[in-house]
Amino acid sequence: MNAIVQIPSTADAGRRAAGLQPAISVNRLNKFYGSFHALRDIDFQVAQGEIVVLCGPSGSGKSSLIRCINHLERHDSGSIHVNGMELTRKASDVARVRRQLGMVFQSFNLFPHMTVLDNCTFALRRALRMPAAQAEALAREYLAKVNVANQADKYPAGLSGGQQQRVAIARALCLKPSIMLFDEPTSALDPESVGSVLRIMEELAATGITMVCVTHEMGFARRVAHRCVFMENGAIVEDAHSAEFFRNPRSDRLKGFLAQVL
Amino acid sequence: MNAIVQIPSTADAGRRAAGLQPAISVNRLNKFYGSFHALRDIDFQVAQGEIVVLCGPSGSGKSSLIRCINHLERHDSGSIHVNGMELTRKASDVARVRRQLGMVFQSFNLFPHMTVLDNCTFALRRALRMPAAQAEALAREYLAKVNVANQADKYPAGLSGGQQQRVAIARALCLKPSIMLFDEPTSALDPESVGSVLRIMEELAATGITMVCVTHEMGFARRVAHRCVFMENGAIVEDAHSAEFFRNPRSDRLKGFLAQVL
Amino acid sequence: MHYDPILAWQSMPDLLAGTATTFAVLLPVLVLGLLLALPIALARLETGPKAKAAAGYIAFFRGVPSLVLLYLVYSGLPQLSIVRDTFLWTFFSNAYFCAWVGLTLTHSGYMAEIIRGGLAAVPTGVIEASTALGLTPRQTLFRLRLPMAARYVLKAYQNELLIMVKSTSAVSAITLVDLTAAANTVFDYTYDPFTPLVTAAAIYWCIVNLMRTGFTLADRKLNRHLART
Amino acid sequence: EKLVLGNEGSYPPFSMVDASGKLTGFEPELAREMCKRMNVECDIVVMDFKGLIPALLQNKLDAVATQTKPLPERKAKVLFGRPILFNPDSYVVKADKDYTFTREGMKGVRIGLQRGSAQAKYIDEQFGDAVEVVFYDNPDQIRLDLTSGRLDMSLGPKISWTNEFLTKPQGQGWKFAGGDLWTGGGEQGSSWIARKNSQELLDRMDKTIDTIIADCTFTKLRKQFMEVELLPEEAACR
Amino acid sequence: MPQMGFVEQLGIGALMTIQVAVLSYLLALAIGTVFALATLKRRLPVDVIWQTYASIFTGVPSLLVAFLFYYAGSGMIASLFSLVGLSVTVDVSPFAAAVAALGMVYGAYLADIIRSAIQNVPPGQFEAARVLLVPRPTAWLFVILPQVLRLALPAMTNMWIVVLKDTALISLIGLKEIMAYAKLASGVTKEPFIYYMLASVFFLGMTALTYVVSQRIEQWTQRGYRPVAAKERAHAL
Ligand SMILES: Nc1ncnc2c1ncn2[C@@H]1O[C@H](COP(=O)(O)OP(=O)(O)OP(=O)(O)O)[C@@H](O)[C@H]1O
Ligand SMILES: Nc1ncnc2c1ncn2[C@@H]1O[C@H](COP(=O)(O)OP(=O)(O)OP(=O)(O)O)[C@@H](O)[C@H]1O
Ligand SMILES: [Mg+2]
Ligand SMILES: [Mg+2]
Repeated sequence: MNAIVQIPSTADAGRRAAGLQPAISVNRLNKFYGSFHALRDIDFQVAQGEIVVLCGPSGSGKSSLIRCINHLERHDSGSIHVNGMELTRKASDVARVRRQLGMVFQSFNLFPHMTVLDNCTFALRRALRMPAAQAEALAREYLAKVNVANQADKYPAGLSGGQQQRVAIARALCLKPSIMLFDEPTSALDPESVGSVLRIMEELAATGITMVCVTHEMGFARRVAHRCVFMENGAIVEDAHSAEFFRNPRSDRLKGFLAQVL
Repeated sequence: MNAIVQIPSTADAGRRAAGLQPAISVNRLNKFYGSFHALRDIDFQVAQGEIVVLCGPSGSGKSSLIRCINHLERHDSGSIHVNGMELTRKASDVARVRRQLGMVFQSFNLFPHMTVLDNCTFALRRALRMPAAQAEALAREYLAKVNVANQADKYPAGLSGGQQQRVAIARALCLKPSIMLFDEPTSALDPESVGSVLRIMEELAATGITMVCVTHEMGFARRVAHRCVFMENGAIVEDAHSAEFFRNPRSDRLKGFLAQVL
Repeated sequence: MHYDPILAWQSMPDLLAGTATTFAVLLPVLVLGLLLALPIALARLETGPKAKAAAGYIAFFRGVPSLVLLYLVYSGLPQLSIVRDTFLWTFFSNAYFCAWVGLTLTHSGYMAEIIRGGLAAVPTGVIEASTALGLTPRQTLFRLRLPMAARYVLKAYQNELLIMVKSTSAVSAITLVDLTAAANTVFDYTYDPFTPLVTAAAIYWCIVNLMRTGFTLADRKLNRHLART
Repeated sequence: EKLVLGNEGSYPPFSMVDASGKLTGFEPELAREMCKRMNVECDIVVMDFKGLIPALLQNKLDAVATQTKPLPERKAKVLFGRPILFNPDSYVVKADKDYTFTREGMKGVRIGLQRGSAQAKYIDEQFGDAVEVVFYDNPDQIRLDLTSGRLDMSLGPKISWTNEFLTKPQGQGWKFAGGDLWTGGGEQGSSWIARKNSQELLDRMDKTIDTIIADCTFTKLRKQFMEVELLPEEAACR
Repeated sequence: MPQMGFVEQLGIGALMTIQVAVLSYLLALAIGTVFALATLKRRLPVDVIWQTYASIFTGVPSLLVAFLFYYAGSGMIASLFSLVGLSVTVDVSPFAAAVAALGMVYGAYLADIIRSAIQNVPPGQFEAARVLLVPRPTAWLFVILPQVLRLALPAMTNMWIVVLKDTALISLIGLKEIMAYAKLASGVTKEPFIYYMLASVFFLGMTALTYVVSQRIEQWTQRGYRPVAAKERAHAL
């Protein structure tokens, strides 16, 4: 089921081989919350089609990084490029970059007052101004892909957590992003639902889409990710091929962390 | 760290060796929510000092069973005995049985408007009418046991999830119950906090207290539990020594379940 | 003291005319108040001078009795020559117009606070999801935040509306004969306080309970997603 | 013996509350004099005019010491004592306007009246819907609206309109018109009132007031508050 | 210029307004709490009583309720007592009628507010108190009430301001509150605006005071709740 990836990534994320444009390129990124320094000089590249897992202790800045990339938080210095386009504060730039990105949140964040189908067609119709019928067809297609086609007319509250998260994934996929960002997509789920969401993510990975995923599911990281990145205190501490990452953790902190979560 | 247990349990929970009174004895218990049959003819015994882990898919009735035992839900037929006392609907019986039981919830349920110390002394002072100074000393002792002594004057919202759950455990222990019930105590926690709570539970197990614990932490079950019980659709499907439970799952459903969560 | 059905029947045309006046005052006020409240609520959610100004507006118009506000608009403003001697007078000479202005100000003060509460209750995560899906802030506001806020504040809005229906009777102070005033007129002529007031109370009761039913239906429709299965 | 009397409290100079909070004006003073002579303890309760008769009927008051016109529907409910004053009504119109007070002449005129008053009833009977009537809770508002231009005219008691409007700066340019009118069934005097079952009390009050008028105390009291004579009997005290 | 004498009277009226408002509000709180607790679980007889009560008292203007109590109250009380065979004559004072009317009307509104606040206290809080053997009254008082207060306070504060302002409507039953004095003073002095403005200043002052006090109470009820981090206003218009 695992995809054959086109571009093998190099562990040395700073300088990537030329030729193909990186999907995401973050350079010397800094982010402050008030006076709190949440991201420190982050350099982070993701190649086209690459699957990257971000991990690290709570409060290390994983969410902040993901959220900066699609401008849910503003960064204070450094630059972010997505598919070659720079992310500035200009509304038009933000919109252009966001068109490339799909985002899945830990707490699903489905719109509670809309049916599953409306959740999916909402952005298609409002942001892309797609005709209702076409939007619906597209939404149903993606709902079927994540195995919740039969729930299309229910409200989110009527679904299990795993089903809700799969709807959230379908909702993001409808917009055909070239890159998907996941922020702990399974950590609000019960143990059995986790499996169903991870399976969908694996299938998705196999389609060659670019993925950045914050998760503590180390099994998933091992099986699916090309690269794993370990963050602590707002900085990237290790960035390695996933096999290498688990086999040979260099820093003591990562060793300790892996001991805890494995 | 693991305790030497006085009474080895037998896998055949229905007929326990005579002599010592069982801590919990549930017989032919049935529970309905409206017309929904949530617990079906449950027979379930826990010996004094025994550590039992309850597991099973979501909705299988694990919480319902735990909640019937301390009368947070009324059972519809069958009987429940705790340390030999029958649990009826009489308020005095309910109170007597609850005196034996400590309960720890998935979502901690700390009182948000009281400090950690007040959370622990509240029941001592209001329910047991213990003098303030004595209650405080006792509370501090138990807070120290769960390694949160230095947080005593903070409010729950200022603590991490793991710390909150340990406070909840201390709060329950203050009342010196002879049996502790845990309902998924770690599933609302981040991966690193899980460790700290499981460690406290292991230490607690080593003191010889009786424990019934709903959890999907199979590592914990393997290391600490004497017996594991698997429920599905409101019925107990397997009930075995924990070594046996993991090595030789008899039913297909348990095999499938273990494959998912391990 | 007893209820006089004949008097009640005879005074019915007057009371119904009063009811019509009540609605003629009320309906524009509800619409205008809502429209005015929205930008104030949004300003209140920001920080800085705009929020302060909005807070001041809300505090002032919620605090001043609407009776005083009506007097001020109806009898106070004509003392100013820019009102008295310009085209404005064509509006302010009309008691209905004054009633609309006065009550709209009061109503918008309350509504701004209600709307603010509703908007603040929309989970940030949902707003972020909409943002991440590429909706503009304006689309997010009108398509998502307001519809969700409306669901949260339905009960508060119902209360405000019911209180508003009844406090419309303050307009009798500026010569409009609303339902309460009509009942009072009958009372003035007959010295029977009981019959006309109970009849008026019955009409109010019908109006209010129609509204309550309407709200129950709206609640059922809007909050379908909360229905337990 | 104790009597509870009702009084309007906001109809200067007949009845008002002064800056020290004391109820004063011609009627309260007259009532106090009456009580003194009747040798009873009196409690004068201030209440909205339209609350007075209902309160009287509900036994909350023993009598009402506020001038009340003997309209037929009032006479059906309460007893009227001897007249306290004769206060004809008259139209108040712009000084430069002349109206003929017929249905045709009054067509489209905006007239301000007190809600529930005898004048309101009179206008309704005389002109029906030919005129546009605007109702007010108190006469001060009518005066404000006359000057602001919302109204063409009003109809009201001459004494108070003279005192409160025509002799004041804002009343410049306004005049009485249409002569003296006795609205409210044509009866001329306004009286104090009591419940139907209090004939005996009312008789005692009337007798006492007769003595007050006879020894000119009435006129003395009246002069503290206004110039115009209220009763023909006052001629004897000039 | 306002005359000091009339200003003093306004002050007396203001005191009356505050008395009526405070007593009415306390009565409304009591009624609201009783109904909120009684209707927490849906039970048919209680539900019927509550629905009838709510529909009447939210359906009829408080002024009319006050009127009815004032004029027909004695009769109603007498007939209530005659049911149990007692003959009682009670004279309903304007004050009692006003307090009863406002209390019963706003009790209906407060019941809704309080009930939904109780329902929004996480059920786990009740359960935690139960398993800790805390007696029910103690749990309500020390665990639930502070949390209910936190949730209901804004709406309760609103209702207080509404009650305060509604006292002005009942001068018609002879209750001399501040607006009645403003009316009297402007009737005598022919300077309406000054006294109505003063009355408004009183109401604005009370609203401001309410704000300050409610902020205090809010701080108290918010203890332990982390201040919500002021997120970037990316979503505002
Ligand atoms: N809006 C905010 N205002 C202030 N501080 C914030 C804000 N959001 C996050 N932080 C702080 O920034 C740090 C990094 O937070 P972030 O959410 O990125 O961590 P994380 O790695 O995603 O942690 P977790 O695993 O708990 O989600 C934390 O210390 C957090 O307290
Ligand atoms: N109060 C209730 N009313 C109606 N149905 C209920 C109620 N509580 C639980 N149920 C139903 O009873 C069944 C058993 O629920 P229970 O909470 O005991 O399951 P569980 O094994 O604890 O599941 P989980 O792992 O999700 O906590 C579920 O189908 C649930 O929907
Ligand atoms: Mg995070
Ligand atoms: Mg459960």
